[in-house]
Amino acid sequence: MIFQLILIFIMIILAVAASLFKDLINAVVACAAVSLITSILFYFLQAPDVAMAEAAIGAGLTTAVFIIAIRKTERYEK
Amino acid sequence: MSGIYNWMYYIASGGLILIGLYIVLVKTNLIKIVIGLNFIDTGINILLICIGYVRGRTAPIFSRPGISPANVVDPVPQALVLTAIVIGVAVLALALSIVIKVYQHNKTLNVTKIKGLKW
Amino acid sequence: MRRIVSIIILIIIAVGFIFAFSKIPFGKDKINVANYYIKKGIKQTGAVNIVTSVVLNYRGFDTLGEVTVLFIAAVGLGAVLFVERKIQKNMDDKEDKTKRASLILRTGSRLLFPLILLFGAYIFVHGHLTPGGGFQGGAIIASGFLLMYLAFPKQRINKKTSGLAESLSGLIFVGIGLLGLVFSGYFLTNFLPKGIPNTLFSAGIIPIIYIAIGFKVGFELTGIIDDLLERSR
Amino acid sequence: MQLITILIVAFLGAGIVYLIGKISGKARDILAVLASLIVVILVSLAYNQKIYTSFYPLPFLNLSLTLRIDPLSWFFAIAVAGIGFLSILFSLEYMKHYQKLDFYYSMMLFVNAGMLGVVLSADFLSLYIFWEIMSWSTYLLISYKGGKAVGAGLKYIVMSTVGSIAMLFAIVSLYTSYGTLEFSSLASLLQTASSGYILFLLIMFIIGFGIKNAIWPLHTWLPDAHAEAVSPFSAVLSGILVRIGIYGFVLVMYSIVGLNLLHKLGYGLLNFNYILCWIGAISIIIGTFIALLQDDDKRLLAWHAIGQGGYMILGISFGTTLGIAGGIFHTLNHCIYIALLFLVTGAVEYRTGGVRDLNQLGGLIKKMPVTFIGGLIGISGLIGIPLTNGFVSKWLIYKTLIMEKHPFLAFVALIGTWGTILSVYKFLHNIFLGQLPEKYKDVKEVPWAMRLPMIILTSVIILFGILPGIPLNVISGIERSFGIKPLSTIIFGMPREIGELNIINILAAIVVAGVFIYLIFSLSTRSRRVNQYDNYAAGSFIPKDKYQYSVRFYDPVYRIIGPYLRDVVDDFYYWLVEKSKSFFQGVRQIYTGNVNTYALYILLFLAFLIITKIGWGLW
Amino acid sequence: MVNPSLLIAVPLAFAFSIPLFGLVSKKIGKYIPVVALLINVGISFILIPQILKKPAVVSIGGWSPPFCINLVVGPLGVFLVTLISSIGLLVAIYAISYIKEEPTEKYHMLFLLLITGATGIVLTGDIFNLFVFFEILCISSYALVAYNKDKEGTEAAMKYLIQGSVGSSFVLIGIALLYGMFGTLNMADIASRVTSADPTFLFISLAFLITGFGIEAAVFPLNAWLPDAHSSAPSSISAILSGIAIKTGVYGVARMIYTIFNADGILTFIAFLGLLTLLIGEMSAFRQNDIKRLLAYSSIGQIGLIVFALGIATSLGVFAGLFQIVSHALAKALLFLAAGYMIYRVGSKSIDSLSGLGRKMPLTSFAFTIGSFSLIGLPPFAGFISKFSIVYAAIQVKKPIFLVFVVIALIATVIEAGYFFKVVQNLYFKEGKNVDNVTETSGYIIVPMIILVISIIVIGIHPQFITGLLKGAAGELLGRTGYIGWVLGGS
Repeated sequence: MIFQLILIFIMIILAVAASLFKDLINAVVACAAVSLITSILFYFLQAPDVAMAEAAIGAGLTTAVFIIAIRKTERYEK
Repeated sequence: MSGIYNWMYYIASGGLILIGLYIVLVKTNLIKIVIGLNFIDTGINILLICIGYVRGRTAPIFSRPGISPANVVDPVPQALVLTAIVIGVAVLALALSIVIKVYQHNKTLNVTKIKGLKW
Repeated sequence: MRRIVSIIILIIIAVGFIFAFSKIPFGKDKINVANYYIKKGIKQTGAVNIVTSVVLNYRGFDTLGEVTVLFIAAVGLGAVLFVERKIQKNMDDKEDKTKRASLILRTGSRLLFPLILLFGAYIFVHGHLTPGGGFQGGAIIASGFLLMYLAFPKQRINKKTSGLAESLSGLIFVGIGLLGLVFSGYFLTNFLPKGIPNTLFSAGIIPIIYIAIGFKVGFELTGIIDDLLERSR
Repeated sequence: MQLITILIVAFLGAGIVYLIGKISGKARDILAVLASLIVVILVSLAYNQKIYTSFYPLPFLNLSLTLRIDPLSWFFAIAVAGIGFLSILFSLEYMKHYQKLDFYYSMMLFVNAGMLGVVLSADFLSLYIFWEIMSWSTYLLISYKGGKAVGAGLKYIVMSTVGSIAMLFAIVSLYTSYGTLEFSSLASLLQTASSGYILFLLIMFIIGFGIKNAIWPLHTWLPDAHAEAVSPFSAVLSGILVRIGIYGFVLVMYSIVGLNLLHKLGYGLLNFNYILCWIGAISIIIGTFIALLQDDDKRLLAWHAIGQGGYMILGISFGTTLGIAGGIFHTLNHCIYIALLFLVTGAVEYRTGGVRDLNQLGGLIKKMPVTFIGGLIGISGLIGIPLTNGFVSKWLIYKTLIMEKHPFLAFVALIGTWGTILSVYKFLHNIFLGQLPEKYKDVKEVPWAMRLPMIILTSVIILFGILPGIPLNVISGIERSFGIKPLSTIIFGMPREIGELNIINILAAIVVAGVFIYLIFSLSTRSRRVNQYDNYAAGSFIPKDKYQYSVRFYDPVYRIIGPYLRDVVDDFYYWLVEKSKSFFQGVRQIYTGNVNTYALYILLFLAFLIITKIGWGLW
Repeated sequence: MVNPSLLIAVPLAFAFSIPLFGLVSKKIGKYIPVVALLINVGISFILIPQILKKPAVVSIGGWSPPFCINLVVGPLGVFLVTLISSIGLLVAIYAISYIKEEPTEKYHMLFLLLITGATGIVLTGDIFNLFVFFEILCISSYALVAYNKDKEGTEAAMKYLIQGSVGSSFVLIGIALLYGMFGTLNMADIASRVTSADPTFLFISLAFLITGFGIEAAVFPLNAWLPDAHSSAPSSISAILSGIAIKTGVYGVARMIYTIFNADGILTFIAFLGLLTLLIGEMSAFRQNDIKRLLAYSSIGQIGLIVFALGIATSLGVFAGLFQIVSHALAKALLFLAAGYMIYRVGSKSIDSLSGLGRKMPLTSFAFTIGSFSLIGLPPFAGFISKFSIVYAAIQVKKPIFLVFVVIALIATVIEAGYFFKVVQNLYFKEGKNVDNVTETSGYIIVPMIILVISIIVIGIHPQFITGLLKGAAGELLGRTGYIGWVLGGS
């Protein structure tokens, strides 16, 4: 229980951090971390299918797509 | 203390949704806004899953013997979330491609400067 | 100013959330319709993973829609980022030819790539038995390709073949649905024999559809990454 | 069946003419004339019949579209058909140089068909439908010439739309209250209605019909539209289309609401009739005196159309036998002479190359004698000189005013007539009399296809002036159908018991007066004809073309009354439009182009819904 | 009996197979949507008489309704499907030669999928399935708005996407809340249990759903995407978005309010919102000089009128609103198609540059004129019947507030008349500056416009063609117990 609470706390912190980072790559990494924690939470909530999907799609591919997009545009929020 | 345990997942999902909305409302960078949309999606997914969760039960997979049907969580939200995740990534990919195009045309990602269409 | 207004609005919405969530107690048994799936799922569909049977059978129509959404995203992305072939070629020529990934990455990914593909295939073939399924397997396959792109930036998949595979697997999905309509009068009916639960060849149309979805998702996600990498410079 | 045939011929004619025009111009012209002629014949065949048909059910609204013919509608139908036919005949030559003729003819027929539909319909829904068809086809025809006409057309259609929605509102409220829209059933059902409701209905209908009829505060579209439309259509527009508004007034006030209810509305000086007749009086004054200031001949006539409309309102607003007869008869007369006058200006335009400025014309009397006669008789009718039809109707109206003890209104009407005389004399003089400008030396009379309609209209004016019993007989039929004591008529006017009017007497008086005048002229010394240039002009040479003594005809009068006679209402409308334009511009600013703001709108909406529920307990 | 699930399966199969046909010949692709939608139109016309006799509930997968996704084909569904596939067919014909920008194959796929999404929305009886089809519709329209790949198109698509995604997220939140409360996703099942729940909770979920669908429906504070998207998309897509897509949003809102929640209290507010939308739309359109943006704002206005009529919530009011849906779909599709080709020929979107086209492109201008007359509500066109019915319905409820509303709505009509008449005058009665080389369209472009013109006139003159269907549809929206009975009665 405490473990989950800590995870949720970290997740919220990461999400807030993602909104504050000026470097978009950092923001995206924070976003990926949020996804990863979500995936773990899904596992705790007895949803292994969803956890797998979130890990593969949310944390993996989404991040890749974000990073490609940032490479094509600009890295720093102005 | 049990109050926090009952509410922590709701706080997680609601918090993610609200942070996402805040990003959409306030941040001017397009990629940030897309990140915000992604947060909203994630928040809703958590919401759906914890709606289906029943304390003390296991995943609805009967591959091992000894799992009684009365002892599993709701499978429907999990199915819905699978769908929602895929839809989310689809929207996200499309959004980023459009963002790339917008950047090519405007040379900026700042939405306050992309105002070719107004009134 | 905008910040303050936004925060006030968000607080109001948060209050709304609290009101709404307080009526849905966490962790209590609220299962209603799903009881039917849990109790009768294995008998009716032959899949021991109830989530899979819900995804592909009871709510198969949603999944068809979901596959369509992904398809639209892939197609739309291709349409938005489309560049005429001539211009494309010029861009490719201008690009730095010497760009290469490190040796370790190259060797490692050569080694890993087949394994990842195999893992993905395993996931979607066993979708009705274990956690996982077409989407997860497809995503894993796509991440394998992503790895290859990182290792070998110059190599590309054959767009034509992948496009054909996408549309063929989509057609298989719809086609199976239509076959169900022909055989039993309902679209997307599980018309094949259900087999013995908990074996690979069971659950009627579920594995077939999941394989189709696996291919489709895999190729579509790969295509999306490919389009993003290639088309838009 | 007969009525449906009329409408089918009218509408199909319009459609077919357009299609035929794509193949051959000649065939189109013939067909257009033919179609309008057939309509005239069909309508005249329906004389003195009483028909009521329901021709199109609308079950989802529990309604059916119906047509009827009774004296009132026949009276207006024949006017519509006749004027329509004559103006199409006139157009054959006049329009030759214009383009898009297929469109023109088709729309002319369409307008006619729409007007016929309005006057023949027996329920308000069909009336409204045909009314709208008439409005939009009119709008297309007004804007037909392009240039300034575009603005005129827009002004017309916007005001017309305002009128239509007022009418629609009244119609729908009638329907919800009584479940029917047929005139006859409404007439009986409305007898039990409260007078407040009746007043509301009347006001709505007066806005609706009054905008068409151009009564005073709603008149501003008319001068522009009349001036900018092509002349044959101006004849239709001013002659009959505008007067469909009078039809509406008469229909609503006497056929449906009825006299009994009408007299109950209001108290003392705020009586409904009284207010209406003052609106009429204001229209007279404003119309005729602004006409005096005009230099554009069509615009001058247009202002007269407003002024004469005031006379009609004045006539019908009293609801006495004489008054209604005078108002309706004046409508007919006005329709004849104003159409004639517009055709005359059309003829002049045709020969002079589109000149409408009165300061540049003059002396065309010898070149265009037929047109001159038309103009002369036309303005005589407009003034109301004895032996023309206008005399009879104006006489009826004056008589009403005096008999109803409204000397002040009578005085206003008289002043209006003075203004009319002054301004139309300017019209006649500046076009036909005086000095012929050099550039019009080669002007010829217009071709026969244009002469014929003018001749017909001229003779009708004289005919009705000498034998007013013919139309008055029909009008007394109309009054009988309203349930008012009908006007008793003889062929030369009216018998003694109502108020004697006998054209024979007047004729005799005129003959005597004519003899006197002749004697005076022949006995006095003869004046000598002098060449214009054969005179003394302070020793300076008179340039040939510069000197036009009719230029700025009433300049002293201008200087006196000009400043007071601005069209304040029009200014007010323009101010309103400008203000609303800038307001609309402001409203548009909410679409700022910033996507954050847009998202804020969305969340504001959501937050609004939530807070009203949680915080307020609404819904 | 044709199985209604074909209505979704057929276009989906055709859309998936376009790349396969592309192997045979590149040119086949553009005819595929026409074929698919022709089949759909055929099916829906076959269905109409059957459905009017007895509504059909078709389950997907073969289980009885609350346990699986089912299509509910009532009068409303079949009416909207017919409308969607007919308009879609006409626009598909138009697009055959209108779309020249590469990659056309992808355009036709996306187009067909958009139509499929709209069809699915109006047919499905499951709320999450509704969301999925809603996403199909939205995502394909995002991609299609950006299809031209120019500055405006991508910018509009970006704005549309952000607002649309927020909207779909809200829909999903609403669905999640509903599932949490009732444990079912079947709309009829939810509707039958809705009285047992806490009203505040219900209202919050309704608020999320209304906001979400309202974004697609372009109700006033939620419609900022619409002018951008409609004016920057390729004209065929503008026609579809304006003719069909926003109507499905309206359908969503109406379904939520009437059938699921039975929220009578909010209806007056909805009518007020409609009125506000109408006013804002017409006012913003008034000073536009960009023809497509003008049409887009006018769409907002018309949607306001539809929502207003639906908010009246008498059977006549709903009937009038549905009639307005038909007349607006026909007229606005026609206007966008006509304007699209004029823009293509002239090369500019400003209204001034269209002057004088009446001579050069007589048929197109004629079509435009008929469309705008119908939109203003002049007889004898379809728009007249709908406007008359709306005014009638609003006055008939005999509430003073609706009298005020209807007066304001009529004033907005005057504004609309003002700017449309101005455009028509521009086409016919003004001298064009550089339109000498412009020629009339032909073939695939003109056919759909002519069909639309004819149907506007025919429906205007003989509304009985559709009134029966519309009465049934209005009955379905208002009679929620009937709807619940169709779906759950058999179980």
